[in-house]
Amino acid sequence: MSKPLEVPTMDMENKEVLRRIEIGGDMLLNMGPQHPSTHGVINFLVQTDGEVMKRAIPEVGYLHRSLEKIGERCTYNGYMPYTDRVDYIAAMFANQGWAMAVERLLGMQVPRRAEFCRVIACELNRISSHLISVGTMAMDIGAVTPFPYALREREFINDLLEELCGARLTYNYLRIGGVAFDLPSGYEDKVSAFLDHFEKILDEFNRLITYNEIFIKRLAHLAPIPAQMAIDYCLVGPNLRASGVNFDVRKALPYSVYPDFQFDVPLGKGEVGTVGDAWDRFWCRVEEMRQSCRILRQALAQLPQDTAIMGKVPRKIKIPEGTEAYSRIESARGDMQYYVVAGPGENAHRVKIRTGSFTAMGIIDALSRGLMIADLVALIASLDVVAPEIDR
Amino acid sequence: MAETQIPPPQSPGAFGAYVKNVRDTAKSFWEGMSVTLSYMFRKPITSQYPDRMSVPVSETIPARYRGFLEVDMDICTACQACERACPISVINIDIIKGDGKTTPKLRMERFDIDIGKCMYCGLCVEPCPTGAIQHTREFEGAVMHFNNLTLRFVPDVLQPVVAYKPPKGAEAFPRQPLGEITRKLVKAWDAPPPPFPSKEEAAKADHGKPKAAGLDVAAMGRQLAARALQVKEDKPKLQKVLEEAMAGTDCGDCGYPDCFGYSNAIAQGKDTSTEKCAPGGADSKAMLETILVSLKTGIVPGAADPKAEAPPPVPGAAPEPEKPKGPPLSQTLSKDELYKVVLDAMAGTDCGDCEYPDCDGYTRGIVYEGQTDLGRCAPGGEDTRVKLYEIMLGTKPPAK
Amino acid sequence: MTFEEIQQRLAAKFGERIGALAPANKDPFLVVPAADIVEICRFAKEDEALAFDCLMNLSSVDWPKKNQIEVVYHLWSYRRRHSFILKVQLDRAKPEIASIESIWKSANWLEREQYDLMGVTFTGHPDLRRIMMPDDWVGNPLRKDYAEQPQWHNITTTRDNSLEGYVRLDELTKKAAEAAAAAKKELPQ
Amino acid sequence: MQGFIDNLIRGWGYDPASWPWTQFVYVAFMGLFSFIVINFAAISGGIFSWAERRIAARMQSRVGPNRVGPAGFLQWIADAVKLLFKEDLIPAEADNVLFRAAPYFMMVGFACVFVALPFSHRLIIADMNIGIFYILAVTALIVVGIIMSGWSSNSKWSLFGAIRSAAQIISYEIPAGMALMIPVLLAGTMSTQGIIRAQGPWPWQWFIFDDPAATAAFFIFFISALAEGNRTPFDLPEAESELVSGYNTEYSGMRFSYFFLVEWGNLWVMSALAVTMFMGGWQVPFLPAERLDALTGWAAFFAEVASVLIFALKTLFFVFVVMWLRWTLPRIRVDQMMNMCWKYLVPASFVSVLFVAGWMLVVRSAPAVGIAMRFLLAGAATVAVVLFVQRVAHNLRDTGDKFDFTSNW
Repeated sequence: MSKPLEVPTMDMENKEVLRRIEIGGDMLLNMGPQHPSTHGVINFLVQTDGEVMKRAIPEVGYLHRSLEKIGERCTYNGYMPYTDRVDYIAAMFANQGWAMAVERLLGMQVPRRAEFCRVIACELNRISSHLISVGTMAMDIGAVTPFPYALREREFINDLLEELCGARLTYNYLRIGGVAFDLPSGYEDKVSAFLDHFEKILDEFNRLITYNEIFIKRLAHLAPIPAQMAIDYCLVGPNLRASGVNFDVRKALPYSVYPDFQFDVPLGKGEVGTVGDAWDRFWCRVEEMRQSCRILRQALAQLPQDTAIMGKVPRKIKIPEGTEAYSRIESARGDMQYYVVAGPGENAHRVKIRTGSFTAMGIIDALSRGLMIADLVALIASLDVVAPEIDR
Repeated sequence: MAETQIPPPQSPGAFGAYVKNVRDTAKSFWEGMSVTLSYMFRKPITSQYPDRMSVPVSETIPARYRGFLEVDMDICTACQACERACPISVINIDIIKGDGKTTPKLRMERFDIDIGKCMYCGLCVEPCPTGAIQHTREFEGAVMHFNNLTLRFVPDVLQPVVAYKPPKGAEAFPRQPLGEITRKLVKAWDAPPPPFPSKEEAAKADHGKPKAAGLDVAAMGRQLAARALQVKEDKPKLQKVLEEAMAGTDCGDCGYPDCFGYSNAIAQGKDTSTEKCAPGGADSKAMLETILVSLKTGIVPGAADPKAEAPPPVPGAAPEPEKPKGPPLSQTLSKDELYKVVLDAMAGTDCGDCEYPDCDGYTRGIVYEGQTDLGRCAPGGEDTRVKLYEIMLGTKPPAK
Repeated sequence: MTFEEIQQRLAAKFGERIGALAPANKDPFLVVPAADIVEICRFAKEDEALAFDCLMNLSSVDWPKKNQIEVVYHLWSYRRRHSFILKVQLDRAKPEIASIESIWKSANWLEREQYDLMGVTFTGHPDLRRIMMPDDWVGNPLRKDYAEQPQWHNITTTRDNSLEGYVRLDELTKKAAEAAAAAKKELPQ
Repeated sequence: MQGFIDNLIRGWGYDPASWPWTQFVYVAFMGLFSFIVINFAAISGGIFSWAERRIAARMQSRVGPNRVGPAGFLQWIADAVKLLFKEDLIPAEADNVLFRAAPYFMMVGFACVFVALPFSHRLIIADMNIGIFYILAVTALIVVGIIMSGWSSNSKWSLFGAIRSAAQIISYEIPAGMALMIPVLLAGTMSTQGIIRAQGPWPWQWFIFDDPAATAAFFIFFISALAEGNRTPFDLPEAESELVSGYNTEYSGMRFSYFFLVEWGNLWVMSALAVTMFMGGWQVPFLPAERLDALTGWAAFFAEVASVLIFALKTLFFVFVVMWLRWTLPRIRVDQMMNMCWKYLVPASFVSVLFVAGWMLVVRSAPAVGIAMRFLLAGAATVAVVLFVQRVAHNLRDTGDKFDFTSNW
């Protein structure tokens, strides 16, 4: 390991320091915070020798809204719209994580139909989140066309979710103990019509970009993450499964009504490069979209007919101080975990949200040694890192 | 870490790899190019908003769309449930209380929603008893000045709007078609900003939430207590008097579907707590207590003999005269009467904050099982604690 | 393995330094002394039966009443599919604990976040810098007694709320109306 | 063009050789023709930028600019005027002289190519006998302009873009040069008109189908031309996702419009060169070159119009193919780009030149083999096109959409 780079302090007045730093002939580049391919506001301090990078140090915190501090001020139901903002591309999962954490605190049961509504909304949101991740990754490698195709499909999902809960991005659809609205009439056929269309679009997407030779040459063997390193850095979700670790919270620690559905967990097989390289992460996300379609079809088929969508919850939720609960769900970016300690009266004492992107950022520094700048862009895209989730 | 991780270049020496590379490239280009060319001959997905739309955009928006908020003031009961539900306090309602005779009982001087700060989460629409506040499907609200983004549903502050009194057991509440009010209120995009006085100017005009004029809580309480005494046996009439002491907004915060339910429960003696009326706040609590005390002791407190039984300390009112040192109620009353008084002193919200399942459990703990910690009723807070010490020990509670 | 078995295994190895399993009405946790956190974590990782190969979550809770800061370690084992919670109670004035970055690499960023937001210093951490707040920020936001500084490099942290503006505006219009009414009343004598 | 001016002078009753004013007339005409050609280059650059945005939009299932003028056709004029009025920023620490000069170097490099590019049977500025050699030499000037702009912007990212682009253009000159040797070999002359005259109007008479190596040479030339024009998959210098916009990041206003013009004008140059060399240029069917020369009066005029149309159609087809490639393929990495040039294109172009030389000897001794090979290759090409059209139709139906080329423009 080379000597850790002494990072110049960010004193704003003396900007000269940052620009004139020359470390043994290397160039110090500031990639970000406004940069088209950092997926939100992140800054990379890149020490390069020409094209090849010696080291890329991520700097985060530009999007820090301190959601955990707000959690201590809001009532339990009042905090739900804030959880949408933890990861606004996959907001439904953050809602579900928070709802499950508080339901564990209250020790209450959610009616079966509400669980189905949650699963349907979450799986649709997983597809739309993966579409953005896959679309932006293709655009970062240079292929612009797959991005509008992905966004077009995402628009159909946005319309479906808008019809279900009234918002396209920050849904605030779940409530403690159930869901806010029931499925509108005729919703099932709209969703199944979308699914039929979408699976064909997936095949077309694979033909266009996944198996494109330049795409493969750019991503195969790029930053392969061995399984042990992935576990050590606590990578989760598609990043972990691409390295061959068979762990999906929906299967390993089943929650909600997932045990009733059959679906398999795509694992990285190193089809075009080594196991756990950027292409595998890309492929895992494409396959997961297909599996989500399977889950959605089964959820629509087994939808219970009773109309209870809300469990018995007191109007003002008060939980005895000091009780704590830990909930884990399989978000689009992996294992999202809520650690909630109840406080006096109506609000929590401490909320800690552990998201997939945060630990994925931790690994970039180690992986970036020796990559080229174009590869750093591809690596960030393949880890599907989203700024709001890192900074919270 | 391997120093350089540039992928191993294919060895072109092997002629097979060379040809395979070229063939793979050609095949994948063939596939990719055919897909993009096929899109040349398909209808693009873009709907060309705003002018070349086949169907006007408001039809394409689903019914549950959460656009700008709209309050139909004709059916708004001024219960401020929406203001309390909003996590970022974007709604600002100012209430003027009246005595119901000369001035209407409840008027709204201001009902502002700052749609610039609103996050359209829909939490305010749920608790509204009459569905006055709704999300419209309006979203075109661009304005030049940030302060124009506040919708003012009370048009003129000098003519406050009278709160709506929903008829008993009414299910549907007539309202104007959704969106009309908001569309009128959203200003033209180039409207000039409102002439906000700066903080200093406002300070000169002794700015601050004015004390609601026109309602003397203690006096009204005594009046209602007197009327309650005359109709002591006739439960429905008693219920009417009790309901007058409440805010009358049927907001359901007290746990009963509407004000009738709560006042009827008190009239029948099932519910002795006087604090459940959240919109009524301190005023209606003080009035209800004077009525209950007068019903119990048979004389209107303070009307005939000011010293005999001063009303229990009303928070915020003038400091009441020092109570004569009688034995605390816990010795004088029987267990079940004591039970009723202690339960009456609690918040009655069954919140379970006191580690007892509900208020009834906590009261039984104090009265029967000798629970000594009297400060556990979180929602009741300070004044419940004062009352419990008053009843059980007859002394002032130690400072928190 | 269930929580009790894990606790017994740890107690067998570390004897009296391991406390009893405290139930927190949902997930029982184990309070361990701050001094030998590194030793316990290394054992938890290397021991075959426990095999906690992943530090899932590292958070800290501020208890001003108990004048304590609790650092909470959530461990997870991918091989054994079981989880465990370790808690360490530190003095609130100067929270200080050894870094376990050498055992699990994910601790690197998690510890930096707690250093930045709660003020817990992790000795032996290779790169202990603020992660969320700017380097010259004062105070630790997640502490209960944290007051936000009014401005940072003369960027204000507060914004005038337009609702208050309208309240002030209404006051003036009411004052004006009353003045007009009063003036009209004297005029007719 | 010189013959045309001499006839004109004789028409005025003077002998061009001895008349003292001949040189001035030459200069005047040169000014006139260069004015016409540069305007043509600018306008075609602008129209291509509008066309590319519309085609790219249609391929991405969107609409593209359709509000300024009929179908948005005047969009490029609006852009040009906007660029003219934009403030012309020069970064504080930029190297003033180089920063200002860079765009003009690029313009010069780009405009000079038009001298030797034919437009139709008679319309060519100077049918030099060293046409191809001149074109290759002049395109190298663009590299100088790019390096200048990248270096003088004094920003690390622009420097990255400039160095990448320099490496790319210089290394792809070699395969491009070698690939162009093959038409020169087949036609025996380096003059562009001569090369076109050596081909016939019908596909099997074009050099592309002369022999397999010539077809390979066409692809090698086309790929190298893409690289020299900084077009996808070689748009590394202004890789949006990494370098934001490479060497022309710091430019704005009029200076930026020169870069903009050169990039899109290059499309015409690249396609015109490919059509001239390999696809038979302006050859009009049923009218071989000799009969075309002999025509006079209105017949000559209509023949001329026909040859301009044919040349323009073929060139526009290739312009469409270049745009189509841009909106399908991802971007190559820098080392893969160099790897591809030196390990794939350069050896392939050398082999194909040798093959063509050998092939010409074979054809001289047995012409039947030559003709058979031409028809074989032309047939293979048509089969490939038919298969491709079927594949496109299949893609269209596979996702359940209908053929619709008329709505939502």
